[in-house]
Amino acid sequence: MEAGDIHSKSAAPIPTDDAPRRPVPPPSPALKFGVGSAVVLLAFADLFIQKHGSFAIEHTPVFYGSLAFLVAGALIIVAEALRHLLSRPEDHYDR
Amino acid sequence: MLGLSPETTMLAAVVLPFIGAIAIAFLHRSPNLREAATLVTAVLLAALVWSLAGPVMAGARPDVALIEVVPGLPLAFKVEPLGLMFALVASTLWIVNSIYSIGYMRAHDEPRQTTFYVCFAIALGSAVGLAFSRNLFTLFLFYELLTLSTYPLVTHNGDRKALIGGRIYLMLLIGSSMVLLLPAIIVTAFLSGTTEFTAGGILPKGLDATIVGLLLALYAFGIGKAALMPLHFWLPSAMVAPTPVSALLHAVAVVKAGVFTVLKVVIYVFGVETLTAGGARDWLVYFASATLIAASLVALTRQNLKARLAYSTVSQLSYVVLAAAIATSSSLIGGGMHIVMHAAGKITLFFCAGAIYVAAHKTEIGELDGIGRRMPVTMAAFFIASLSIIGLPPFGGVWSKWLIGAGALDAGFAFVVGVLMVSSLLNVAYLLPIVGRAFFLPPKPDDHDVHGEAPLACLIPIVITATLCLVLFFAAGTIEELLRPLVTARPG
Amino acid sequence: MIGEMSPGLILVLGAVLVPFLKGQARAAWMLALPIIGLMQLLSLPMGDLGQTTLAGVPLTTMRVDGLSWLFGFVFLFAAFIGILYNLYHDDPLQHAAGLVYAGSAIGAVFAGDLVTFFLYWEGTAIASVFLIWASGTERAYRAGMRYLIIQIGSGVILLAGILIHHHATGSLAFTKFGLDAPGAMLILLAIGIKCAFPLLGSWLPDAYPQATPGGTVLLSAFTTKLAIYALARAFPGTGILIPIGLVMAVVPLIYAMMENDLRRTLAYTLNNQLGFMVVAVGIGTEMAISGAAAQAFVHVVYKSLLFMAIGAVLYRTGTAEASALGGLRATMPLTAALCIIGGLSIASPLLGGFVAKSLILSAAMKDGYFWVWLILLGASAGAFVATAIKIPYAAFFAADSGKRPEEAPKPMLAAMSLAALASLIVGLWPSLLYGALPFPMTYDAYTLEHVVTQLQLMAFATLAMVVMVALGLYPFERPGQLLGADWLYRGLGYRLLRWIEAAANAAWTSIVGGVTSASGATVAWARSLHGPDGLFGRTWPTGTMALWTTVMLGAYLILAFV
Amino acid sequence: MSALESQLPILQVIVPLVGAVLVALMRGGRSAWAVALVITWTMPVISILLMRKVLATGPISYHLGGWAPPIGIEYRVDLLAAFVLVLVSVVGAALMPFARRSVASEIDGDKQVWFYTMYLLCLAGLLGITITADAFNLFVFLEISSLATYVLIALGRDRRALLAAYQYLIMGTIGATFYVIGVGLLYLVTGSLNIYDIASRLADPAMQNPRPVMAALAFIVVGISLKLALFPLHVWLPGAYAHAPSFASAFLAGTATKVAIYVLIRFAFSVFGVAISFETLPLTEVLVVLSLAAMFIASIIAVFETNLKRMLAYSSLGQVGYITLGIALANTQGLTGGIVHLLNHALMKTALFMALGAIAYRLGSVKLDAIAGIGRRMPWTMAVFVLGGMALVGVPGTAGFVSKWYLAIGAVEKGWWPLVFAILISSLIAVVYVGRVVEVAWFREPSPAVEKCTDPPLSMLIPMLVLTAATIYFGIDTEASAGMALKAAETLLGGLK
Repeated sequence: MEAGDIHSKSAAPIPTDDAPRRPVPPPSPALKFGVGSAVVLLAFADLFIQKHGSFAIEHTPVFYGSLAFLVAGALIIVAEALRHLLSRPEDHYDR
Repeated sequence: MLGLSPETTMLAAVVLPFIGAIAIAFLHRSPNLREAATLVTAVLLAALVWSLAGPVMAGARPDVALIEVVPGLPLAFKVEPLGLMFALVASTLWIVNSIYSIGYMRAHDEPRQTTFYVCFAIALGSAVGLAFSRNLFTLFLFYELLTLSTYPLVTHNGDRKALIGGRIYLMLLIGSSMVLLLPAIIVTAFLSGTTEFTAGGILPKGLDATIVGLLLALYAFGIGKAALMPLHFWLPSAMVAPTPVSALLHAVAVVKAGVFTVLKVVIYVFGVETLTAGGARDWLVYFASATLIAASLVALTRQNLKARLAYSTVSQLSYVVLAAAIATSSSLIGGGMHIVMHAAGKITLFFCAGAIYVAAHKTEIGELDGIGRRMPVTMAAFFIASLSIIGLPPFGGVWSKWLIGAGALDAGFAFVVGVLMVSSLLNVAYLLPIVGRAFFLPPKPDDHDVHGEAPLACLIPIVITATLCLVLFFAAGTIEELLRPLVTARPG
Repeated sequence: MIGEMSPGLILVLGAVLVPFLKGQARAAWMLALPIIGLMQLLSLPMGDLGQTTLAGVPLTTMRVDGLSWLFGFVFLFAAFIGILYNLYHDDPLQHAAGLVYAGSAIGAVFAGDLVTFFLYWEGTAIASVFLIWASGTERAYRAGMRYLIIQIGSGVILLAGILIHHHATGSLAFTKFGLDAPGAMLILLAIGIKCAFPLLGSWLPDAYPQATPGGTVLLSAFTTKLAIYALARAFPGTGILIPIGLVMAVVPLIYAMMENDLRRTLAYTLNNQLGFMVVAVGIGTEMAISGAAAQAFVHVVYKSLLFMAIGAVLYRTGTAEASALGGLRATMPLTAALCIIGGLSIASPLLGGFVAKSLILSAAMKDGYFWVWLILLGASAGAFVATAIKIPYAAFFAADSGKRPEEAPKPMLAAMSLAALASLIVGLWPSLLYGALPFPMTYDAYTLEHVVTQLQLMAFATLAMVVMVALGLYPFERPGQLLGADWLYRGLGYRLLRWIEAAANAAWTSIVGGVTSASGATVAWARSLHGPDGLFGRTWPTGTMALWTTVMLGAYLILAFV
Repeated sequence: MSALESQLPILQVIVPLVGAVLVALMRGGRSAWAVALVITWTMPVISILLMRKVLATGPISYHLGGWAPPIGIEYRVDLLAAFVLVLVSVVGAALMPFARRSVASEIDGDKQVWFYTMYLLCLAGLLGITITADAFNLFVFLEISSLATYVLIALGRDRRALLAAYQYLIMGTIGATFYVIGVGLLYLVTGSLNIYDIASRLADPAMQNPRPVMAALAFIVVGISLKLALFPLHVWLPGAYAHAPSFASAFLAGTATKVAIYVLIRFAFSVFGVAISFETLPLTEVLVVLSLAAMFIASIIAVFETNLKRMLAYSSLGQVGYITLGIALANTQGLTGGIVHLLNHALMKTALFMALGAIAYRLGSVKLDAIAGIGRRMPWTMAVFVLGGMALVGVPGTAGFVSKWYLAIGAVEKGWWPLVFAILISSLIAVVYVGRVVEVAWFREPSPAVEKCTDPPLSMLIPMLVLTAATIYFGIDTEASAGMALKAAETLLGGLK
């Protein structure tokens, strides 16, 4: 393939927010189970390990896990919200 | 060389091109012999000038007065480092340019080639004479001769556009030199009783700063060849000339004669102390900076390749004027060095423009998409020269900018550093798109030209001068060493 | 071996031969260059080497110490895998540019003085733009131009800073500056541009996605890490860097999540990871600096790996947009696996990121930067989502795009495998890395506490993703251009420029018109007076002349007698 | 030899007078030309010998018929006079080779003898004006040269030549009359006609400001101003030069006005002295204004002129402005500039008119439109034109530059800075009118008539080239031109103050 072809866009119109999305498969049961058990296991393990950190908050049970869950969730929600605000058509600056 | 004394060598170097011009004129029936005469003259001239390099670097200052035209105004020659450097640049590049001219003129089957080569030789002789002038009068003589001898070259094409370009060229250059430069020289002669270039300057000490400033203005604008705005018009107008003319004369000999004169006047007529006392030159620092930026901005808007290069030249010339105005050790050396660095870079760019014209008959930047695939060597050279002009490593231009910037700080003009920065960016913005588009974008859909590189006689000079840009990066130390006496020699 | 020449110069000079070689010979030559460079590096003693003078400026072209050695080493490694990866194409220009680019970055790392550093710094700017332009599209050309201006802008600002520094101190040594050192602000600004500081880093997501697939791999490895090196060299312990780094660690993450183009997503997460390093430099303790270096080292490896994987996808499918990809694991399993390794490398035990990032967190904790620590911790969870999960998920899983491309070409696979291997080696034997740090240390990454908490972080972040997917809140990407700081120049600035241009043009036209009409009028006036029919030009009747003679006589007499 | 040497002053005048008679006896144009050639070529010999003698021993005083002044007529050759004598005789001689073909082509055979006769008479008159120290004798020579000039002009092919000659006749007569009135007044006051005698009598403090002296000065200055075509008394000149035969134009342009200027200098400095001329009568101010007017107005007219001879004529008026400006400055440098420009302008303008003569010889026209493309057909001729043009502009390396340098320095010494710019800006106008010709001659396509042209025969070409070479030479080695002028100026200002 020529390097020049890489960016050539198909003639199809650029999808917009209203265009139908391709169906996203739901998380597979195996994945759900795997993640679920890992979470439970690690939360449980958290209770038994000794923390050496100097910040008190670190000693809160399942601190790392909850922080990660909150951050990840918030990130996705904030991003989705902001995207509506900040997204412009791809040729925005070329017009 | 040939066991000649430096004095004889110097005079021979001044006279040789004129003899060459006569020889060329007489050989007009045989193009081969005529071109051979050009080349031989060029090579001999360069050999003569180069043979002066050793003695001058060792401290010799060959000095000959021929005849006293008016009491106190002798026709006299003297080689000092700055002049030697300018002569070296002009004479060396003339060899390369001659090869290129032969390729270009033949490929184009241009008319009036004899006139072309004759005028070229005279112009070079004038440049060398100017470089070796011992006083303002001699310099002025060759300055005017340079204008007059290049006029037929500008109007070479003979069409209406060439005529108008020629008119502007002549009126602006002769006009500025007659109405401003000559009075400046007269005033100088009147005030100091001499026009001899002397280390430390000849103007009487303790002159009022306003008068010094005004006199500087007469010089700065009177030396129209330095293309300080608003007297820069002639340069873009002169681009109607065939490309070899634009390359050597309007990128090297003529314009460099201008800025060389500015440097020379600053160093040897005003003297750094007189010039800087009371801020007499401050206005020129601002003015040159403004020209520098403005010309770059105009260059951005020019879609004709040679026009863009012309405005780029205007801008680059202001570097030297700026350096002269700043007038510190570093900046003066940097300004002198910039003459060399820009010469190598800009002549390459013009060579490339000419090669493109010869091979593809294209003059507009918009037509150059994809041309790098057909003319890789030419465009690679264009790229290298662009980098040198911008002031990027590993090419010569970086050092002169460094020195000018350092000098500006020494003189307390910190803003000049900002000007240099902005200018570099503007250079990038107007030069590198050409390279980027040439190499990486597909040709325009309506472009079905099939062509390769320009003839070898055009290509070889391009490669040589592009290589020179690289060599100069490493040779900057030698140039610095050559120019060092300009700022260390104190009036004895 | 080859005197005291910088390994970077070996690559730069070697690039000159590239256009003249073909096929296997070229491949061999190019691959040999970083190896020769590495041998050169290994053969050199520590200290200031390669001293010379150019244009009257004394230069130290080669300084080997802990910091430069580590960066030089990883750059050589990145150059090697980058070259290997790039063997999929046959464009000598791109190859040469890549070598010059990598070589310049390496040269800059070993620069012992500011001028040498500047020279190489500009070299990286110039060479790298070719990797963008090589895509050969109008968009890539424009992005490249913007990139170039900004990069060279950084260079000239650096130069200005150096000039001022030199003017004030007379020194050109490239060592630690305080912020109050003359010119230091400018130097910091220059580095900040290349380091993609907030508001200064728009070039990164703007340009990287426009480069060729292989070009981005090289781009991602050098420029920003060189900037981190420079920061670590010149501004360790500069407090202002901490907030700057924190913003970098957080804000780009949100953009990464929003972004549809996976290479751009990677560019944003790259920016986020740079934030960690900037914070570390800002903290400035031995441990923090070591952490920054270690993080840079590991980051070069795994970010290259990710860019390589997405590059392979782009190469095979022609797109890197999340909305157009998905389900590629079916036919590109190796790429998918390597991509996942790359993603996991950011945090997972056994892989590089695990052993490096914890140094920074520990350093923050050790000095009591609570909020810094907390934010970085959160940011690393976010980075895990945006990098380790989003990238592989969007490309290889998610909604099936129906695309069934071939597996990546062999050189790509080989390069990716090498990177993965490197990550694994560092992960397995962290002491190798720790021993090579600027302040060598023994640090035990594999405590139970660390492993568990880190795994917790990963697992809970994954859980959040799974929940979101299940709820249908993710993925949500759509093609589009996200407004960022580049709006300032691409939008506002551009319009301003157009307006100024129009105004200048109008002014110019009126000036030219005015001058033209004025001079026309002057000539007409002169002609009316002096032309053949004008007052002065026509032949006066004899009587008029006689009259004038009388007038003159009268005038003289009056003057004489009055 | 020494007997002959002591008679040189009279020979300078007598030889052309006798020559005129000899020529009149000739039958054909060719033999007339040959005799005239011999006569004119002896002129420079005499004048140069005189010059050498002046340089060696100081001013020569020659008493006509042995009668001592103030009763007898004195011929007196000082440096300035010698300078002008050389100028006139050299130009007159240099032109002669050019004359044969040019005159033959423009003047009918039987009138050629007449033409050469008049030419020699005119030459004799001009030399006589220069050499005589007797104010009335000067008037006689003035009339001789003027009358001869009217005829020379009237012999032009063009019918308008007659009209021009007639106009010149009237104006010239007015001028001569004014002059003679002035001399009469002087005689009444001083009782002498010998100008040096008059000068010494006027130097008496009692004589400083009597009204008749002032009136005499006014009459003489106006009369001479007419002869030298000072603005606004110049209008007779363009027509006269334009319609005269080419040879006559070249000769008159080079010499006639120069001699008139010489007379002005002589009276202003030697007779009345600086005190009367420039202090009692504000000659400086008047002359500066008129000179500037000439420099600009006449030069601009030249820009719009399409007949090249007229163009050069107007250019001459402008150049006369420079010379009178030098006189007006009345300081050493300025006066030197004026005097040296007498020579320099004579050389360049004669060469230029000869170039036009050559074009007229080949093409039959000197209209701007007609010469389109001629540069490639008559390269040498146009080269002469271009170099002459450059000298008019004052390009360094040409004689024109030297004159302007002195003038400018003179202006600076007087503290009149703006004048420097005026001098140089007016030179730029010359760039325009010369450049216009160059453009047409080189860049237009030649017409069929022009296609057939070639450079003129060597007999015409060589004189032009010689004068052009002299123009260049005196731009570089100025010992013989500006050096002399400087000494003359010093004498004029210092000797008789």
